[in-house]
Amino acid sequence: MPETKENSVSTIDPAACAPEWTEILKRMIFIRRFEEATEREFRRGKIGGYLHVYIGQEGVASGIITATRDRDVVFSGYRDHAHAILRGTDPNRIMAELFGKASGVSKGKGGSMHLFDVEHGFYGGYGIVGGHLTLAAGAAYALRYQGTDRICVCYFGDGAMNIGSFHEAMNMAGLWGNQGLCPILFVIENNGYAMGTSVERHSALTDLVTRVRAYNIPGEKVDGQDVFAVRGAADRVIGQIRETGKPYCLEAVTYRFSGHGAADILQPYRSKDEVEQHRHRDPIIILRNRLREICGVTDEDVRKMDEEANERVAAAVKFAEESPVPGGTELFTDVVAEHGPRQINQTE
Amino acid sequence: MPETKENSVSTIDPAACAPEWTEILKRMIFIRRFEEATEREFRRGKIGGYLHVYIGQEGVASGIITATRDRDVVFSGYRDHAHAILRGTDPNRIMAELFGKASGVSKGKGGSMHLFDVEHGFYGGYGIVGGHLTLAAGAAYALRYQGTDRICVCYFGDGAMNIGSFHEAMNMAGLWGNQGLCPILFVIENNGYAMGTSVERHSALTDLVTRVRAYNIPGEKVDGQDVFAVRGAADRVIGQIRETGKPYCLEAVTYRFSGHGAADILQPYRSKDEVEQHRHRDPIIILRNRLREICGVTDEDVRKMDEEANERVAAAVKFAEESPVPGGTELFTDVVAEHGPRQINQTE
Amino acid sequence: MAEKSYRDAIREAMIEEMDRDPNVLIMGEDIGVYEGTFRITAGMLKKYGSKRVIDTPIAEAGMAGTAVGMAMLGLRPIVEMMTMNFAIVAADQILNHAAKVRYFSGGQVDVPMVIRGPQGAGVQLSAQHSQTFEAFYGHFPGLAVVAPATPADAKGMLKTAVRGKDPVIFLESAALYGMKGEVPEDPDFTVPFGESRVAREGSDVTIVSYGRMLQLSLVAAEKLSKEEGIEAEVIDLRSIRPLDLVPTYASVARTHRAVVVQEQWKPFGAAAEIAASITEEMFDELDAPVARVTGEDVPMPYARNLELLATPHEPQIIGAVRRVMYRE
Amino acid sequence: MAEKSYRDAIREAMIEEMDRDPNVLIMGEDIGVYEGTFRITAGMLKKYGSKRVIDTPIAEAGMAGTAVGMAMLGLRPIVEMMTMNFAIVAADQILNHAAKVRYFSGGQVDVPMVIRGPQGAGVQLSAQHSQTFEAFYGHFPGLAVVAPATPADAKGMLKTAVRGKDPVIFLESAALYGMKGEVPEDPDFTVPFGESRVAREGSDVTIVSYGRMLQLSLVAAEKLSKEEGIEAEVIDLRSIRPLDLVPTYASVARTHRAVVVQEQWKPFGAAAEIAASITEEMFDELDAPVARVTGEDVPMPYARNLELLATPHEPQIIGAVRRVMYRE
Ligand SMILES: Cc1ncc(C[n+]2csc(CCOP(=O)(O)OP(=O)(O)O)c2C)c(N)n1
Ligand SMILES: Cc1ncc(C[n+]2csc(CCOP(=O)(O)OP(=O)(O)O)c2C)c(N)n1
Ligand SMILES: [Mg+2]
Ligand SMILES: [Mg+2]
Repeated sequence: MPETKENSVSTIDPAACAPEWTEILKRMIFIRRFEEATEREFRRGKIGGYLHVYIGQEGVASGIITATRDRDVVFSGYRDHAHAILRGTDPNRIMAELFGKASGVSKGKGGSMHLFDVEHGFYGGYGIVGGHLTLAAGAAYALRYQGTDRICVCYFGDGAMNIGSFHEAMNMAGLWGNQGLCPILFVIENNGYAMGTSVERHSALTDLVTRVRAYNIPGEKVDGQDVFAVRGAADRVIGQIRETGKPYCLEAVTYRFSGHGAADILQPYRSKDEVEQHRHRDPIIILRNRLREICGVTDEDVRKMDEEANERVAAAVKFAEESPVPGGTELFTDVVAEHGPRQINQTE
Repeated sequence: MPETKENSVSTIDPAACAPEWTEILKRMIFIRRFEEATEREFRRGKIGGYLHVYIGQEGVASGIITATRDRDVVFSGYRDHAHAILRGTDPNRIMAELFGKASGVSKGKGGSMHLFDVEHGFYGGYGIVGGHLTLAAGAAYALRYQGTDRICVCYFGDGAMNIGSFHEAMNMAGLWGNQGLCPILFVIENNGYAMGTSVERHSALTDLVTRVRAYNIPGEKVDGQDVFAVRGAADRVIGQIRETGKPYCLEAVTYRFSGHGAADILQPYRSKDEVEQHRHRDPIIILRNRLREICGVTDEDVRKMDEEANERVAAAVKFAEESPVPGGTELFTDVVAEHGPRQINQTE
Repeated sequence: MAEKSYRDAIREAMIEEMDRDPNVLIMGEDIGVYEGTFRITAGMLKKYGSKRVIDTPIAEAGMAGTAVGMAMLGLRPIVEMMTMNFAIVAADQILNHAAKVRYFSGGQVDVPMVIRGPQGAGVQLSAQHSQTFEAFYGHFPGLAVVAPATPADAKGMLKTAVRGKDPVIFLESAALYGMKGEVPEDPDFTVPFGESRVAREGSDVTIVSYGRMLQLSLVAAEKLSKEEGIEAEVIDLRSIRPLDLVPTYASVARTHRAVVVQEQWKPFGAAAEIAASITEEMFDELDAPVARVTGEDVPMPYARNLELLATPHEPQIIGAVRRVMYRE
Repeated sequence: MAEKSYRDAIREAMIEEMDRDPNVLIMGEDIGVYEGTFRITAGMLKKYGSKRVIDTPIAEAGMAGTAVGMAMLGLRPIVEMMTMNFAIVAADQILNHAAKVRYFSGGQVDVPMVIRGPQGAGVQLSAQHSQTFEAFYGHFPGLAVVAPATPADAKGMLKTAVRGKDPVIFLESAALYGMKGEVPEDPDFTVPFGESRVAREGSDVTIVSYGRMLQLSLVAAEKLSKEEGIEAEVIDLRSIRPLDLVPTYASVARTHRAVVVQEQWKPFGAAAEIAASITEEMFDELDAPVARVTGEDVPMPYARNLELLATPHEPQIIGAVRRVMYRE
């Protein structure tokens, strides 16, 4: 068994004014500005394909990924920019990926849905709903198999809970967890909708986190708009996962302020009013207010963070814009190892 | 909404000595003899492919299918002989199917795993574990869509609960059930093993019926070796399903006395002793004893049932043996409707 | 006749069939409240109600499998796959259940169901979202697989699919949704499966294709005619299974040269079957080996420039025509 | 060299690789306590423990998907599919994840995993349990697909698969498990992918095949030699992807005639690709169109007599050879 006790997670007291909270606010603001920029660049035609932004949900990834260690690993779906950013991926290279440039994290081959940064423990970035859950469970198994105390975090949406691979992944994680061999945190990013289908319309049982009890996996709901709550839960359960090798599930109740994807303009499935209501619970404003009230963070501090974020994002856009597109031969690399073999009888 | 109240299910009081109970004993004995004969004929090389018999589990199908109506529909997996027999399928034609004969229920094209008898509401007979669950949920939807009060019964094993299609079928059934549009009884035939893998080794949570709560489907466990208990539960819940259009799940705890399939000789996953223990709870003996004690059924009555069963089974074997094999042109029929079209550019 | 888009042709076929037969229903992800990602089903939930326009959870196996069960019990479900890529998740339900249950039941059930949705590359959706599936499904007996290239065929073939007795894989192309064309008004206008057609007459070379690539082939044929005086006959296969190559054979008997165009990867792609069949049947007539124009043998990359390199375009078709005419 | 069965060759390859590399593990349904439905893994649970010999629930997508994740993190999982038919349930995890994650991550991960198991018809398992999958997988870039026909290849290619960096679909044949053959003893004996071999020399006609059909082809070739004096060269492709047809081309350059043998349905089957490629490359050398010998285009029936009619046998191969030699 790996030694886990000695270097246990450094938790931060949600009530304390640790400098880390300011850092988290900074990152959340950065994510927001970054996502707004991607929407802009999509409209400008600089970004193609599907684009799913994280606006409104920042508290979820921020509260959890900041509680992980450098050597932990993270899997996400296609709404993955924030996860990569929080893992420490260079925003320039994320933006370049969205622009389809050679300097992108995935060499321009993946795009928005397939960000990857293995060096920072970010293992993607997947486009098939629920498809990555089994991968994450296997990764968690591998981490214990190798005798490490690394853990795996796997993000997915409320809608992903209805696909078969969710079920198979959960049961296998539960079984392996019974033997202490599956240190994984499953994070349901419950933003209330799978595209245009609300939770009550896609899940027979709407209390989502209770569904994972069917796999002997414990879980709890957390207010995803309150990053204090998220981080507090994350610190606690990640420590426990690391120690026991057993899976755990957090349902982060959140809301996306933007459309499902850049093409979701009409949003016939929800009213403007509903969105407005939820904007009152903007995770960035909630954190800012608390830091202002309790820890003396000033409006000026926040303005500065915003400014810095804008500058950093502008730099990323510039970097992306100025980067070259992938060379034509890149088409054929990375299909299999060592740039080959291609089909031997391929003509062209 | 269909009229359901007026012709509600005729229930039989498990405590009473209704003649139906003698009939059920007869059928269970018949199934036992039939299955023993199939094992014999398999060893004689008359039956090919996979052969999965129902020996030890007779109480489950018998208690439930006798509570259904003629126009109800039943889906099963590959361990399907008993289900067909109980629906009223001609045993001759079942045995002929196992022999691969033209007179078989599925014209000899399906074999043991694919019995079908649509006239008697038996919709198969499927070989992919869990694959038929979605079909059954769709069938149940169709029955309500058409405004009838027919219901669907879907059988599957404990092992089938871990495959993705189980999950998708259950959630969809739960959702449709929330609208009263999915009159289906899911029956877990929990015989303790998926082939050689015991429930604790394949399911993270071993209390199987609680797993369906994740889909807002109510359920209960029932002693599958006690056909009184099974039938009692079936009468109650089938009435309720018919009335509400909502799914329900019964976990029938049972045991298979034979190997998983005819090839499962060594059975390294369980001891002889364990099997012996369970033989003490033979569903046929349990029913016989109760009918003897309470209702005055004599040993002579039972001997006669046995004899009749043996004769009937022998006749089925004879019928199967004497039936002709399918004609060669049968190869090409039933691929698509109306015997064609075959690929137009097919040579020869 | 009326001018209609490919999208509206599909939509109208569904509406007319739902009006005609109460057993027809549609199901899919976000086809109701959301009105469909490509808006094919816009307004239909309001018109037919939630019993006949079923918004499903994200559960493609569940959608396909429940449709099989519905079909066995007499309904005629049309399953919309948001894109056909997601139907891979339902492969078992389609290939091992829908395609085979008629057979292994000895013909006791009909399975009148349609699985339809867009496929193909072109808008930077990258590797998991850009595939085409003709060869994938075409291999399996028990299925019908069609890929209409025009609004008229989209409408007429979807009607045939809905009215049939077998599972149909109905492969649309998102890139064609906006394309307009003449569509007959007759509500009983149907286009049978297994009948290919000559989309353009010509005597120098035969180009064989279907779906979006058929349109590309027609553009290439016009260019060839204008710029090089080569008159290509273009065959629209329409159905992949059953596959009708009789008009192709007749054409090759005159042109002695053939080019097959498909979007997807070359190895074990649809063009292999078509080329092999042409060769088997017309060997003595061929003056050159049948050429295949295909996408590159790589997962689809995201970057626009790479995606363009990965997919076939007119120049490749023209190049292949030159090759089989020994004009290089 | 030692005489070994195909079954033992596979088993030994796994054992030797597990002994050599602690990152190699095996997972599958009933491979541990039950000892494997074909007893390939008998005794391995005891030897390696439950962490390295994982009995899984019935969850093929889960098996394949977790294996991808393990492989991305540095393990080398071997997934046993009880039969390859069940891997259809895992199609998305294999085709859309295992095959593509290297590409869409821009080459950031290796995916060293093997999916192996028996396929094919012959013992009355009927429609859902009797399929072969060369064309199904061969179409997808990012995968390697192999179908060894001999014990030596089974061992050598499985070792190559385990030691590689990419997902490998390793197609076995239950009908070959008992077959014996010489297998080199060297624990580092491997057989590379993408190198076909001449299994029998001959100068009159080239028969191309792989897996179980290769053995059938050899039997047919002997018969042809004895009974008709026709000397067939028989090529064993071994790999489907990458596909090496160079020795086939060389052979056809001498024989001018080719027959391709596959077990599965003809339309869009593996033989189509092989025939089309041979024709493309060797058109001027061919004296007859490449013939395909395939199974009938129907779901596999249960009845013994029908199953025999549905699958290819020596007479069909001999008939095809006669046809391409114009000896009918
Ligand atoms: C298997 C599959 N089916 C359908 C889709 C299309 N699709 C993409 S995102 C999405 C909704 C997912 O909702 P949820 O899981 O709640 O995540 P969210 O987008 O809300 O973050 C759908 C249906 C897909 N990508 N994969
Ligand atoms: C998808 C799939 N995987 C594996 C198999 C092989 N298989 C056939 S039966 C079986 C065990 C099923 O166990 P359970 O569901 O408990 O039913 P039981 O046999 O006990 O009645 C397995 C693994 C299969 N038929 N389908
Ligand atoms: Mg959501
Ligand atoms: Mg069982």
